[in-house]
Amino acid sequence: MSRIGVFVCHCGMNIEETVDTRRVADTLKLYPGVVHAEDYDYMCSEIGQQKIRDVIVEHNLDGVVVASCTPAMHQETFRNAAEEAGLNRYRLEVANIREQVSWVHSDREVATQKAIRMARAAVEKVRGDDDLEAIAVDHETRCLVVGGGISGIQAAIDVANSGHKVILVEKDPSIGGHMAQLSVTFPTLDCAQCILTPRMVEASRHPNIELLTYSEVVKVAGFMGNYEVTIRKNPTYVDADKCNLCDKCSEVCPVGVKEEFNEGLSERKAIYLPFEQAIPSSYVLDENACLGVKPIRCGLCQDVCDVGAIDYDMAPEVITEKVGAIIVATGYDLYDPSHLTEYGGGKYPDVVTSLQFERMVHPSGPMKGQLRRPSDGRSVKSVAFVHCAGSRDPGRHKPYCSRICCTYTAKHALLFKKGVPDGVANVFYIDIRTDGKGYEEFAQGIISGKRVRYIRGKVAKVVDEGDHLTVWGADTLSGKRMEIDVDLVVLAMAMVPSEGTAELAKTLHINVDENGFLKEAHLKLRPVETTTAGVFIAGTAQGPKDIPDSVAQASAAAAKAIAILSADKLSHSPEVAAVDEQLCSGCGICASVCPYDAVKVERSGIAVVNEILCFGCGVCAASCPAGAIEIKNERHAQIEEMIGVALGSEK
Amino acid sequence: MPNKKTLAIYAAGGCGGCGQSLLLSPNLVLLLDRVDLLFWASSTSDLTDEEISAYDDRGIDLLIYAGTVRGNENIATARLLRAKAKRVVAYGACAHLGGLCGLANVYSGAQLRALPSADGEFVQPLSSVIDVDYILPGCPPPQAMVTRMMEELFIADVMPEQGTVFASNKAVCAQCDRKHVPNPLSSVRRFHTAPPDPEICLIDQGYICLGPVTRGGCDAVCLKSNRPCTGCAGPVAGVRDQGGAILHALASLVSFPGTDTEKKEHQVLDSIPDVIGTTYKYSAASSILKRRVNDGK
Amino acid sequence: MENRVLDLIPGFGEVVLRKKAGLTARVSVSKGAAGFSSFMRGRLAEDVALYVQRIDAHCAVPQHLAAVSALDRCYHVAPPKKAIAMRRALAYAGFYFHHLEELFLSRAGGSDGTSGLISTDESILVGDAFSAVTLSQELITLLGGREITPERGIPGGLSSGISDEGIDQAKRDASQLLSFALRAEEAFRASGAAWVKVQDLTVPAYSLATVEKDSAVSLYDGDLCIVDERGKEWAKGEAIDILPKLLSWKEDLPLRVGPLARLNVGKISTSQARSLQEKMFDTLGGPPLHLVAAGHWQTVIELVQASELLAQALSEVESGNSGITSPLGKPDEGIAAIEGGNGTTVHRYVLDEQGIVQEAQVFLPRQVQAGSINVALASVIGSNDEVSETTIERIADVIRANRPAFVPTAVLPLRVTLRDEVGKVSQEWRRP
Amino acid sequence: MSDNTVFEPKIIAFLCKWTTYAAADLCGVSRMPYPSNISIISVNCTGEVTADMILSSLAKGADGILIGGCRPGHCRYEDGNLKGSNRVYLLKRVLKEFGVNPDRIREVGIAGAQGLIFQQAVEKFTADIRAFGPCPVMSNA
Repeated sequence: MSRIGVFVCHCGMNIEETVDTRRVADTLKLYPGVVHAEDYDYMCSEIGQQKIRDVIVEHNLDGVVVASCTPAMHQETFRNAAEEAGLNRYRLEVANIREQVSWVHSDREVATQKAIRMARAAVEKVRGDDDLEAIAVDHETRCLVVGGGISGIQAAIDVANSGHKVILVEKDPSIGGHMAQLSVTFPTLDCAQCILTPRMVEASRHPNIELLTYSEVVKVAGFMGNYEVTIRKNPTYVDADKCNLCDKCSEVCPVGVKEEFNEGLSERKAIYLPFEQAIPSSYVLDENACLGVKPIRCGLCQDVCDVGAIDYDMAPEVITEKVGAIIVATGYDLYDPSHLTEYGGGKYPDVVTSLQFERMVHPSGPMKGQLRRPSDGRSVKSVAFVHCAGSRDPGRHKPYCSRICCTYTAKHALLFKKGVPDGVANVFYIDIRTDGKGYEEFAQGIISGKRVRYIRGKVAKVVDEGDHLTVWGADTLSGKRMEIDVDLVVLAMAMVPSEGTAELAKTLHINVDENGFLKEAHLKLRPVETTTAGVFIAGTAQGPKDIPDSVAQASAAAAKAIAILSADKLSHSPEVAAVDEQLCSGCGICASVCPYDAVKVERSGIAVVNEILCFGCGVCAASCPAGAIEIKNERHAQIEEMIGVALGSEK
Repeated sequence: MPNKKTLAIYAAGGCGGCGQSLLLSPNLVLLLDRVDLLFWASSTSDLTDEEISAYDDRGIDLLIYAGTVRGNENIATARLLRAKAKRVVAYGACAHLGGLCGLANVYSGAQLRALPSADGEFVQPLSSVIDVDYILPGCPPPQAMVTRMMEELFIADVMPEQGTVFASNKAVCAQCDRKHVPNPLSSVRRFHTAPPDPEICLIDQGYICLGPVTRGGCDAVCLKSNRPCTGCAGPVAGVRDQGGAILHALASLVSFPGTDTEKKEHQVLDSIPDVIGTTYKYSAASSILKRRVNDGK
Repeated sequence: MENRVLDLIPGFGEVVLRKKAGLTARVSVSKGAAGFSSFMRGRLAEDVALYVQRIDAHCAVPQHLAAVSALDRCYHVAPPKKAIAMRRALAYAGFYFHHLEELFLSRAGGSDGTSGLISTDESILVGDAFSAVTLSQELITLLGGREITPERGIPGGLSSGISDEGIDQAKRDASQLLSFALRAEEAFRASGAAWVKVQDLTVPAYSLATVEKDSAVSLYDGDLCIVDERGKEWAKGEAIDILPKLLSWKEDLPLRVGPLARLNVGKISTSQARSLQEKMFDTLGGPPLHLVAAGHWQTVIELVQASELLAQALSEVESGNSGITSPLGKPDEGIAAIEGGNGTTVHRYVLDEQGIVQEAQVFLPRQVQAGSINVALASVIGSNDEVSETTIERIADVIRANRPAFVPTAVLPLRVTLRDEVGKVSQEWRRP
Repeated sequence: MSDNTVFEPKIIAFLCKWTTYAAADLCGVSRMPYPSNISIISVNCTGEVTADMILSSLAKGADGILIGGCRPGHCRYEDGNLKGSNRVYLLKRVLKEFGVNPDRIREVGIAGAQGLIFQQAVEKFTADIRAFGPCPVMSNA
């Protein structure tokens, strides 16, 4: 007969307000197998936990039920307490009577009855629990970083500096990400390349970092500490060591396409250098743009390359690497401007995105810093900057605020005035959100300087009149409707997850939130972790943020990864599948349904579980026609008992 | 020899197969001279309740009950026999699971004019009417199991513990020597279209076989004549609902690569014909749902 | 075609209660009750044989073979010669086993009140009888894949073949069965024959049996032949043509099937059995012969006939799993008949295109059952004065036990009327 | 059934602890009430729910069974949710043959962040089951 202790938590008033916890405890006291039951204000407090420890020792308990908040909150806390008192931590179950009872049912009698049923169900589960020991697991000591923007680079460097090997995988031909495109960065107006390039070089030269650019993660198998990652390295058709950046190949190349680095404002050849500071610094042949390498249709670039760096026979290469932890820092893209039809986004050539404006003002940009209208090339005398282009618009576009646009738009206005002192800069804004360190002072400096007209109001429409654009807006402070003619309109576009984030999340078995950004394990307490142990996230892939936050998250993720990589042994949850040899007939159905190949039928004709590979999902248990394989402490008999009690059939 | 154990064999409305499986047993002759056979009767009126009640309570050391339990008459006789017997064996699929006749519990109303209403009308396993001490599964019970029952009940000096099932706890697959060719169930094939490859597991070839969910101990005799196991020995120890268990296993094997494959997978699932007749052939009456109800739709 | 099995047996259900001043009780099962057809609707073609042989396992082999033959016709397919040879051998082994049970072992339920004619007092035979039972079942297993209820029959042929060692074993068993049959016939002639001669129960009737092309009696399949009480052929032809005549039987005399019917319908084709039969005719006269007890002598003779036919069939059986099925056509209706120990059994099935059963009829014109049903009814009705609900249920049980085709029927709607000798209804019970 | 005349259905819910169970918690955190007829049992994956569990829930008095897992393609364990829904699909055929209304089992795909959708799903399902009336399976247990 089991000796179970039940503790019913008030959670201050959160539970007590609709659940009579005293009555729950008193009722449970009479339940078969329960030798002790009490209610208390805060079970998660030190006093509450001490009650658990004391009762375990005093009554020699072999099981504990805590009826309190969701297990996701404090199951570990209570299990730690129980373990300290000598009870096996897996013999403690939590009954969720807060989030799933007191907070959602107002009738006190109904809530109390339901809490009793839920507590009884937890007792039935505990009754069937066995002692389980965590499984010690060896693990790999290398780390995979996906995404070579500033977050990926920072994370890679931190992990490498801790002595662990890193594989940095970047989809584009060069690392650097969107930061490489920026002109100067707020609030210090440091030139983006000046602060980014050293980090890129450090990453490329770091003995512990293996750089895989122009590559993608295709498949990830395994679990924390023992991931097997399949990576596809796309061919650049240029040998980076030989290429001396002489640019002859690019000159002769007959094909021109829109240059991604300049956000389509300029053209590049099929064979091109991504940008001056590209790492690896080598030309790349874009297979899709090229007239054809297999079979060779042109071949001019190879002819002129006097160092023989161009090799059309390069083939895609698929490699698998074993790593212990994974950091995902795949960054952001801008929301597609063509969604903003009212502004003529993507249609009017002189309505540009914030990143395009960065390239336009950049000294080595497509216009060498001389602002000209993309349509007719006339120099820009007047600009309208539009805040929240696609952001804070739950009805039609993105509901969230992209955080950095207010500050960078102030910077854009400043740069415009520096380039065109007598130019007219209008900024249409709803609010000024400058939440970073030094951001408010930076923006107010520009706003109060009166050289930039800040107009509080959302732009209604932009019309392309050919030689100029007319911006229809309103000044909500003066209440006046406004129509302003400008040469250029800059949209501060919303930030969205970079292309391919959803597929990668699926490959890594991590979730994305309703806006497609990678979903953190806990919004407040575990921002860089995911629900998949061993997979961490950092930077704008997790949500819009500025460079300082991205770098901070990168280092945080690196620290989490290092904790795994440097542990001598990892512990794997013991709540895995187990086979009853008396029942198993070796039919092999469990082996064929297991998504992790964690169970095999041995020659002996019995199925054997490789506990290290098993995630405890239970698919095998529900497929086994003989009920011979079950998840420890989640056996069918336990769940059947819970069903009966949860339905209120008297025990 | 202490006075002999008394044995009685009662065949309720079965098909006679169980009786033959007893007759066939090589140690039947051996059995007959070790026991005092009180009667070997059937429900067709040559053994009246009065005659049964003449025996003193628990006077029959061992009673073998074969055949279905349907109708208040069967129930009354079963209860009477229980009172008279020390130990009762549920012999054969009808007594153990309700057998083929149990499928009559699941007729759709339209098929049978008068849907059985009164409780007694439904076929029930013997164990839901009286306490059963031992079970000899099978339809009819294969000789391997009959022999084991006779050895454990009559030849061994100590009676087996109550609840013993004279079959393996493991599924038929443990005794079936067909090879496995792992592939997902991409289409359900019928036996009469093309006889399967006798060397390879039937499920791996897309045929429906209840081997994995059914108790072994029959040396997979049907598999050895290239026919599927139809589940006559009832579910293995770890399973409560035989049909549900095999359907769950088969559903888990249906998977197509790629995305939104639901329609293709449902087509495969729909192509499992006569789902009750195939997976609850003998155990409809002892399934969790037991019988057809009228749920207003 | 509804299942009008009962109506084939004239006089079924007519019970004369002499004790109760000439009251007669007439029991009939109303039309909708055909349990078997509604039980089978929706089942799979390849499962039909499995269901049918488990509804009356006493004649499991003939039911199994009748089902697959009828299904062959549903699929418009003729199984390959190799499969037919094995089916034929299986039929004879099944026939032999059935007669063993009739003659030697008290069959649960006592078929026609004479169970175990050569009962265990003929000591020389009792040990051999049991080993003959085992041998015949071993043959059924070797040929049919499983004891008691064979497995191998599928539409179009067989699911698996027999090995060479299997054939040799079968031949050895068959020769032992033949020698046992001869000794059993000799023992019967020594004591049983005298008992038969003194019996006076003679029931003139028409006779139905299956015949080969040369109109010798077949113990497997063939045309159906009906002769009148004088032994003159009344009808002969394919099962599909004869079945309507059976179902609309209007002759004044009843129709008999089984051993007594077979001896009236045709000669025995095998030498030893034929000469033993001629000895019987010398003693009893005939054919035709309507002495009911003669059926038992014929049964013993048929043990010999079956053994001889079995040896012939085994000589044509080939080993191996290949070439034992023919490709199937598109299924619809199929009718076939097989001669079982107790008489001809006719199966009719209608399948849809997917091979799902739409209609199923099993005609068991087993005249031999009428006697036991009437005996059982008399004991049920006669034993207590008024007829109560339990009596109705006892009647249903009696019918179900003796008319196994109704076993799956969950409910057996019955009408029982008690008439006085003038024919006026004195009591009636009805159960929906 | 409680004594008053209004039929209060009993509903068992098998919720995948990674998604729908988390959505239920979020429902609580946001104080979004829903009918109390539902009793929630956490499972690692809807692919863990067996036929015995579903059928015995009906036999133990459940009038409705809600199975909450991930949407296709989002299962933490590859395709546990798809296996689960294939099984339920087949089990519904069994229920129909046994005369039980197959709509008494309902599958929902709810992500961890969709508390509102969970609330609406529970309200709708409870109302539908109330309309179906008590499940007759229990009476022949």
